[in-house]
Amino acid sequence: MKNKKNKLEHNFSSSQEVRWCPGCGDYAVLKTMTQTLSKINLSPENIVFVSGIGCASRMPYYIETYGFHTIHGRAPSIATGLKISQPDLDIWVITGDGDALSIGGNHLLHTLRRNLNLNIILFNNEVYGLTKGQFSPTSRIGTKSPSSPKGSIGSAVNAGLFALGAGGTFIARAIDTDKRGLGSVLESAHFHKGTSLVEVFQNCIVYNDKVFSNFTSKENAIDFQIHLENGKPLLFGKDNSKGLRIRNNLELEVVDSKNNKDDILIHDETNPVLSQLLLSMEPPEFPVALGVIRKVEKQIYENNFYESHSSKMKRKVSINSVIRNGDIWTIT
Amino acid sequence: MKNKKNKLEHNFSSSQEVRWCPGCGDYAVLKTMTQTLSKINLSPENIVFVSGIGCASRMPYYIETYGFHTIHGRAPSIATGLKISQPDLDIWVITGDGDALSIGGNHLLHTLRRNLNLNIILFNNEVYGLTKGQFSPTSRIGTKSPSSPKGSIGSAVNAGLFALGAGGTFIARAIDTDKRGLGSVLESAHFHKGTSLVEVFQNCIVYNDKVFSNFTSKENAIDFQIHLENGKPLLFGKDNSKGLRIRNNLELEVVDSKNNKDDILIHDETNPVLSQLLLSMEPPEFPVALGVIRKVEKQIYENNFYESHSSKMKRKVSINSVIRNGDIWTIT
Amino acid sequence: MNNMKKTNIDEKAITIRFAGDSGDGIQLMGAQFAKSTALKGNDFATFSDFPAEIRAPAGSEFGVSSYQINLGSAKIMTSGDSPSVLVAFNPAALKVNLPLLNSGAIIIINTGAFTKRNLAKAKFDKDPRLTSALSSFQLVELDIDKLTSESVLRFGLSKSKASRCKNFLALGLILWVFGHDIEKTISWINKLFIDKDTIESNKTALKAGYFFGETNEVSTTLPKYFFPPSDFSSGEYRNVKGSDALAYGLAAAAELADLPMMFCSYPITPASSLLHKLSEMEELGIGVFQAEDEIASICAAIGASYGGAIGVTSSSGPGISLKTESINLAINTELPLVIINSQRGGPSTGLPTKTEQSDLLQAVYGRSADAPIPVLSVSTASDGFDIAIEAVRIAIHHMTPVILLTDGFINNSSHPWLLPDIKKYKKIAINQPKRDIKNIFLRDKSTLARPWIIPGTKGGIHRIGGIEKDFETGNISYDPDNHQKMTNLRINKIKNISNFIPNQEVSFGPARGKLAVVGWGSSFGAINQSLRSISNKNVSQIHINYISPFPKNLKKLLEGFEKVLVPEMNMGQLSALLKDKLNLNPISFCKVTGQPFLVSELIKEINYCLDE
Amino acid sequence: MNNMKKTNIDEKAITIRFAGDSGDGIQLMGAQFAKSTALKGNDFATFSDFPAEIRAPAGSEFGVSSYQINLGSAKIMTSGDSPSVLVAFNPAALKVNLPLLNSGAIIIINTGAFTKRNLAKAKFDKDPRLTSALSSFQLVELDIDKLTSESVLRFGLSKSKASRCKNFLALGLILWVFGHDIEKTISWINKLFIDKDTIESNKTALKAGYFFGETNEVSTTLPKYFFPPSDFSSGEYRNVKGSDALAYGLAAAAELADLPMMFCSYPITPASSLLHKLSEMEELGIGVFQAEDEIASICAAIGASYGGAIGVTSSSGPGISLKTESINLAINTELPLVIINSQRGGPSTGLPTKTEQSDLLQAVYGRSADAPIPVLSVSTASDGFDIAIEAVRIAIHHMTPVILLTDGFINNSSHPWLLPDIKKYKKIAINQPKRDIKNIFLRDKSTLARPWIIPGTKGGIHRIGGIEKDFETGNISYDPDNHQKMTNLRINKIKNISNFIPNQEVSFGPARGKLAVVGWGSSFGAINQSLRSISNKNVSQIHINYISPFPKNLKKLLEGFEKVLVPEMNMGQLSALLKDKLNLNPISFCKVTGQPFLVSELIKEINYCLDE
Ligand SMILES: Cc1ncc(C[n+]2csc(CCOP(=O)(O)OP(=O)(O)O)c2C)c(N)n1
Ligand SMILES: Cc1ncc(C[n+]2csc(CCOP(=O)(O)OP(=O)(O)O)c2C)c(N)n1
Ligand code: SF4
Ligand code: SF4
Ligand SMILES: [Mg+2]
Ligand SMILES: [Mg+2]
Repeated sequence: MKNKKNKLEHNFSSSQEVRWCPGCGDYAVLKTMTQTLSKINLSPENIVFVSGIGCASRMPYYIETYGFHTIHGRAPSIATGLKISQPDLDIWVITGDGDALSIGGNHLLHTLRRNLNLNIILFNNEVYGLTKGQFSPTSRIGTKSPSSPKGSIGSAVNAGLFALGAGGTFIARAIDTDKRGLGSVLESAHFHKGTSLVEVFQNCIVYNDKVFSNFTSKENAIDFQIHLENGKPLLFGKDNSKGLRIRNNLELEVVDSKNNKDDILIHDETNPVLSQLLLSMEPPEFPVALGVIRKVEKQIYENNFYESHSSKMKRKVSINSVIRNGDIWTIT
Repeated sequence: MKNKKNKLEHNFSSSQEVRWCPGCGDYAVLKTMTQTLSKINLSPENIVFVSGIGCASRMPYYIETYGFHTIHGRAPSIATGLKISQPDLDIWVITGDGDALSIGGNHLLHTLRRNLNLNIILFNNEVYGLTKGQFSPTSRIGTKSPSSPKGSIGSAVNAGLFALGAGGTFIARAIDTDKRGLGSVLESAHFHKGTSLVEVFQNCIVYNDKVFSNFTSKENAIDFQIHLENGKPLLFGKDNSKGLRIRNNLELEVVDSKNNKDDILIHDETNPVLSQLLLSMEPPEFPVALGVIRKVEKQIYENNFYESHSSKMKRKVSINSVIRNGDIWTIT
Repeated sequence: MNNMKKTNIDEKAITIRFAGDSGDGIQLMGAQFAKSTALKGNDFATFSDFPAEIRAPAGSEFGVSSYQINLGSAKIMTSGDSPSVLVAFNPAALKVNLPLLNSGAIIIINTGAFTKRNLAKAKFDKDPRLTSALSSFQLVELDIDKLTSESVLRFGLSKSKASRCKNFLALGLILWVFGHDIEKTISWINKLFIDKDTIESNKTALKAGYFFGETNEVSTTLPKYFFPPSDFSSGEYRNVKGSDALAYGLAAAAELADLPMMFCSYPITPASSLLHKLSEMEELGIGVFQAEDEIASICAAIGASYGGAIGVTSSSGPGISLKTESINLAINTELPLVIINSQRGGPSTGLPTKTEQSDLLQAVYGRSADAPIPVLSVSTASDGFDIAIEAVRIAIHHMTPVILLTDGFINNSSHPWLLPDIKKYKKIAINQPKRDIKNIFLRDKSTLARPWIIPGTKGGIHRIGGIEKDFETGNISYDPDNHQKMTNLRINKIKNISNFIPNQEVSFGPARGKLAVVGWGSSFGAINQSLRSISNKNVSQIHINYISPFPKNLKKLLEGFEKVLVPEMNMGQLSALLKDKLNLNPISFCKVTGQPFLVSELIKEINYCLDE
Repeated sequence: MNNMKKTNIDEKAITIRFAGDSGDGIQLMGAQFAKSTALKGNDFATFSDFPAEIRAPAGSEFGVSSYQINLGSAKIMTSGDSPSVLVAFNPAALKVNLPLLNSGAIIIINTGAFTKRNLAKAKFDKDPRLTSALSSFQLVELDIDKLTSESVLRFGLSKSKASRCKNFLALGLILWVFGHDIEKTISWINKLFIDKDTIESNKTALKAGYFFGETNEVSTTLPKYFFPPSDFSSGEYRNVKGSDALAYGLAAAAELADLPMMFCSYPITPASSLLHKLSEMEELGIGVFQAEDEIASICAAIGASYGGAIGVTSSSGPGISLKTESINLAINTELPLVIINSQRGGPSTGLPTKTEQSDLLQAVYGRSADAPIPVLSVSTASDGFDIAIEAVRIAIHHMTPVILLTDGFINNSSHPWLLPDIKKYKKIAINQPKRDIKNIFLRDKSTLARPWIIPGTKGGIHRIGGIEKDFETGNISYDPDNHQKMTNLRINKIKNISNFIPNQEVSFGPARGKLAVVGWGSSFGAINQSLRSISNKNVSQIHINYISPFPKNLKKLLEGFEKVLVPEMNMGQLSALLKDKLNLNPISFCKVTGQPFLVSELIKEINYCLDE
């Protein structure tokens, strides 16, 4: 079994040299990605990785599928055109926090609202890696960087809340090095019918090392991560000793799970209020919500497109007859 | 008193001919806008109207203040630069659903998240008016238009929910012809410190007539509008006979207000869950929430900018000394 | 009303202009009159001139919408310099169009609209009928408003609804003036509207206008025009608008390549008409995607092309500018793509509804780095059909994005079109290998194009992107020599297209001579007409459709003339290219008013060049 | 190691290149060596060449980062064609740079890195030391790794941390080779780092390298170079990097105009260095806004200009392309704005870290409609100071956006800079009327500029926008004649700038002759050096900083030469302009490899032109 997996996985590693910094979180994501592809076991030629520009966006070069390394921020639009023209392809969009949420925010918004069946993997390292470390829209206020030597002054965008506001139908999160968590989220994203947005907390070892350590470090993991499962109570901490419940004022609070068993919320991927509350949680008050936060059904753009398209993109008449339709006259 | 107001209002009507279609909702908004400006009683030269492109975006021509009719979708960015360079100006951004949410979605997102002290008035007529009636991102699925003769296929964006996801600090709504509602919302927007987003439901009589009639028409107004006031219970309908309460599953429901007095929610402009629930309401199940839905305090971009700026944009040293600072040498 | 010629039958063509408020239905009326003219067998050309405002306040000067048609038994090349007949629905329409008219022109005014209020709105100090302003014209006063409301009285319509029939009443009258049959127009009305009352009232108004002409005293004040049928070559014809011909051409190209087409766009004047037309053409295997902006639209088109469909995108100045970065991605990844630019007055928002041909240098040079792209241009309304096919053919055959230039004038003008037979066109060969792919980037020797291997193809897995690629493997390469090689390749690939396009022909006149009048785009008709009028054996018209690369013989051809005159609706952009690319030294004749060239101003300039 | 010259003191200049992994600190080391060279009184010029990857896997060829410096007692115009000394930190650095070296060059290799693994990563089949690959060079083998780790042993650093000191060890050795004082470098290290251990270990490594040179047997295998001070004119000097000089120039312009400056940008290579530098210059009244994309950044700059500050935006190819539409808004609204383009290899993502000067035609022609804009260009690293001032001056004086072209090479190169005195510069006059505003759009007679009335000004209320405006009132106007008038105005306003800029000077050689070598941008040094080398009295260098409009005398000046040769790092873009604008017929010499011109290749081409 293990052997077989390894063999399959091999199919998805391209021959290109990987050009990330040693120690970059992108390596771990690449690994889990190829393993997930192997597990899903699709034919590589039916998979396309479309990416924008940034360190993360180099990923398509390293996976043995079709790949299109496009321009900054526009990968969702290119993927949209590709998906409409070839709806059966399995399309993954690889993007970064700058690529998706800075220059590309508008395309992300519209892709999410249209709900094409695409998987968007957003590598959030809270920095522009490729351009050498400037703050990004996900950088926390006060982030020092070459373009903000005294600290950035605009508050950060929360990728998940943004996606929620955009009408996203699948919102999930994982940590770069968390093979299991990331792997299962990638798999769910693949099987979700609609646009899946996966935010990966990815460590940029050169420009933003340990920026997520308040919940990813060994010491913090247990107390500041909550791994969601649909239909299961929202428990975390050592031996699941802590849980989340809702207060009267519609706010969340962390409580001792044993003494408040009945109050503990049950995860419901379809409830928008819960999605909002979970996506807003931040340490130290709360754990960070990981896994599939939201998953709902909505009309899928390319399905609507083909359903309403009278010829299903396959020509039914000749231009000869179309131009001869209507008020024509003949000179003899 | 009335006389005085009229006099003042006169100050804000420019000499330019108004060029909207007869019967367009924009006229009503213009009127309420100039009245509000008169009421606020600022000096016209300290007010700037910045707009994008679209029917609504012509408004700056018709108001006797400074005005900049820019390009499609970019008004928030131009207003941002203007606000940073002249933070004391009172800046209003005039935009449409296409201008703000189609081509300009990204700038709106980032303006909202940065929270500059600007007032953005979004004229939502669910259509591209100026380009002759194509569906827009706020058009409901199935909207027939010259570019969607069989009905549009992508689901609509909800301006308020989008703004909420973007971290907006002031989100309000009004109906074009509702002088009182619109006037008070415009005034609140002006006094809010931070980016105010006001969505105006505006009737395009030519391309999308009566698209909001399910809650704006005389018959529907009473049952399908709820006018919010902070700290007040969420009541609506004839004699406030109906109210909103929350169910266990974190969903809203409409109930008879007399028999459920204690359950009726109290409007809280600062509660994000409530904002989300109110913004999501749609007829026929729910009334449309009007007035100030959300209003919270957050750091203001230009304040942070000047606070952290060591010279407050007023040069303190000469370039002569700066270039002579460090490793220099003299040849004699 | 004074000394009136009863008929102009001795003339071979006449120009007539309808003008009224944006809401008066002038464009509709004009278009139907053009159709009717076509069915009558006369040649014609039309031009629409309307404001940027949707429905500007009634009666204002800037709200005037006009439709001009030049028709007759002669060969008609332009919509006419100056109208001999004006139908003015209100004072503003009169005011705005008065300066354009031929002296002696007939002006039919709707007296019902000549109220004090309307005169004020049109900024007439006095009623022009009471001044000398109209003294050199022949005024026909008709209360169209009243005639209309009376004619539809029995339908009990509201005043505003009744008034909306007035374009049909006027149309009826004009149909009578030109001796057209009204049956065709009646059946058109039957199809145009859904609401029964609207259909009936409009038909009634139409007939009222027609019979009013026939029976009333008008026949003594209005001339009648009877043009014998024009000399058309035999075949099937229809009236075609420029943007429609382009849409048909795109569909034809998809048929010739046997591929689906994805048209991805974002609305903008005057490009939207193409979007609208293609939105109705699903049966031809065309899909339309209205994106959130111009960048998304070109990117979606690139994505579609990557997926093996024909990606097409379309816009105007501001939107085309936004596509600049993405065009370079298509160049670098060598994907077929057609970018259609419906030029309009600029810069910036400029004059959205006015015409101009000033995006030529942007098309040829307007990208970062050495980024060559083929540029084609449409010359007449019907011409778009063939040029669209050529654009798609080059895009696919040479694996490159192609820019196709048209303009607001062409999109909104129309004329009779001899219907082509798609079966007579050469198929567009595609190179989408599906098996036995040995070398993914192996270029075709004659075109230098790479194969179009699309995702889903077994054995074809590869990666493309905007970074410089190795000539052999297609992998990322920062190698200096490779970059030079690829830069040369990109340039040579496009230059080489000149081996696949037709030689430049002479549109009118001899192949050598004293003066070549060289144009491109929508000035074709005006130039042609002016040379026909001058009919000097030393002057020829050379009109360029293939602008980048130029046809191989162009330099030689132009060197066969003593002088080269280049009239352009810009400040000299084709001239710049002729200097740069062919080392010629042309004389520039520029006009940037948002209005097409007049034949008269061209004749003047040509004569000046000849005399000099 | 074979027959080694002990010193090169008889030569007047030498080129040396440091090369290693992206993470080896090569750029830091090089920059400090340049500083030290400056303080020694020698002239120099530098060039950085690094990969697009941040820190590509250690040992790979594409991860090699290089720093080249040409220094000596002569006048140094370029960073040198081919290095005579290479310090290679690993096999990949050797592999990549070998083809560039002078025959006979000294190669110092870090033997510690010549492991099997690293040799494999560099794709050496065999250890090159064992083959003939290095036979024409002088090899100096040093285990820099080991020397470094031994020298910092006492700090108990981790292996990786210790290894990070090796650039300082190498720097120490090189300082010794060139007879520099190490004290300045030591005090620089003291300021560079915060962490005490890092400071101390690096200083220790530096000294170890220096003393190793002084005391060990190296002195027998390595030459020492002593250059007497170069012949500098008297004054204060500093070493300046191209992007820093530009930043200083912008600040100087703000000082001369006495206005705040808003620099609005979005990061992109190689433009970001300007963003970084200006982010540290608040004291000069400069504000920096990092926007969400390039469109927002230019729009914010336009907004700032509208508000009365100096708006500046900056980017490279892909980002500049995105600004196209907004530039036209600035043109139409006549707002001052400076757009800085740090050109890089393209098209599309292209070669982000390599240099090219191929955005010239885009700058001049790359917008929709007739949209003229002044274009200036920077020729050397320090030149940016003056050109930035000129760009701001023109923008404000003539109320227009201005494009300023620089490139990746200039931004990353450096040389000694004779410090200017801002007090000697002419102030930049602004026309921001605050009272008694009679006619809001009343143009200045000499510049045709409108006044810059900013919001907040009493009595100045008006509206601007992208729609065509009436010449007199500034209100929206669709009038045909007005559009022609405004189009002419826009063109004449920019043409007229030629009355305000200096005449074109001859940089080298006589004002008439056989051959003019005409360049622009970063090729200045290479062309100058080649003419100095050739020293033929019939050849002159004419280097153009004002590209649009051209200086008034340029045509005449160039017509004084029999031939005009235009070397460019593009496919002939200045040539195209000389043909179009001046009707000249230049010879193009093009190179598009992402690498600057070599003096040798220019000499060859110039001689070829002379012989022909
Ligand atoms: C149009 C354009 N603007 C700017 C750039 C420069 N650029 C390349 S990647 C990048 C940001 C990368 O940040 P992110 O998306 O977070 O990716 P990361 O490198 O952090 O993985 C920028 C600004 C570009 N390539 N193209
Ligand atoms: C870059 C660019 N793209 C497209 C257009 C064409 N355009 C003008 S307004 C508009 C949409 C207007 O819709 P909206 O913002 O909803 O305003 P409305 O007219 O409905 O008030 C479009 C697509 C343009 N002017 N510029
Ligand atoms: S810069 Fe950061 S994100 Fe980019 S490759 Fe290096 S470590 Fe990874
Ligand atoms: S088109 Fe619609 S939105 Fe535009 S002016 Fe007319 S009625 Fe108003
Ligand atoms: Mg990032
Ligand atoms: Mg709208």
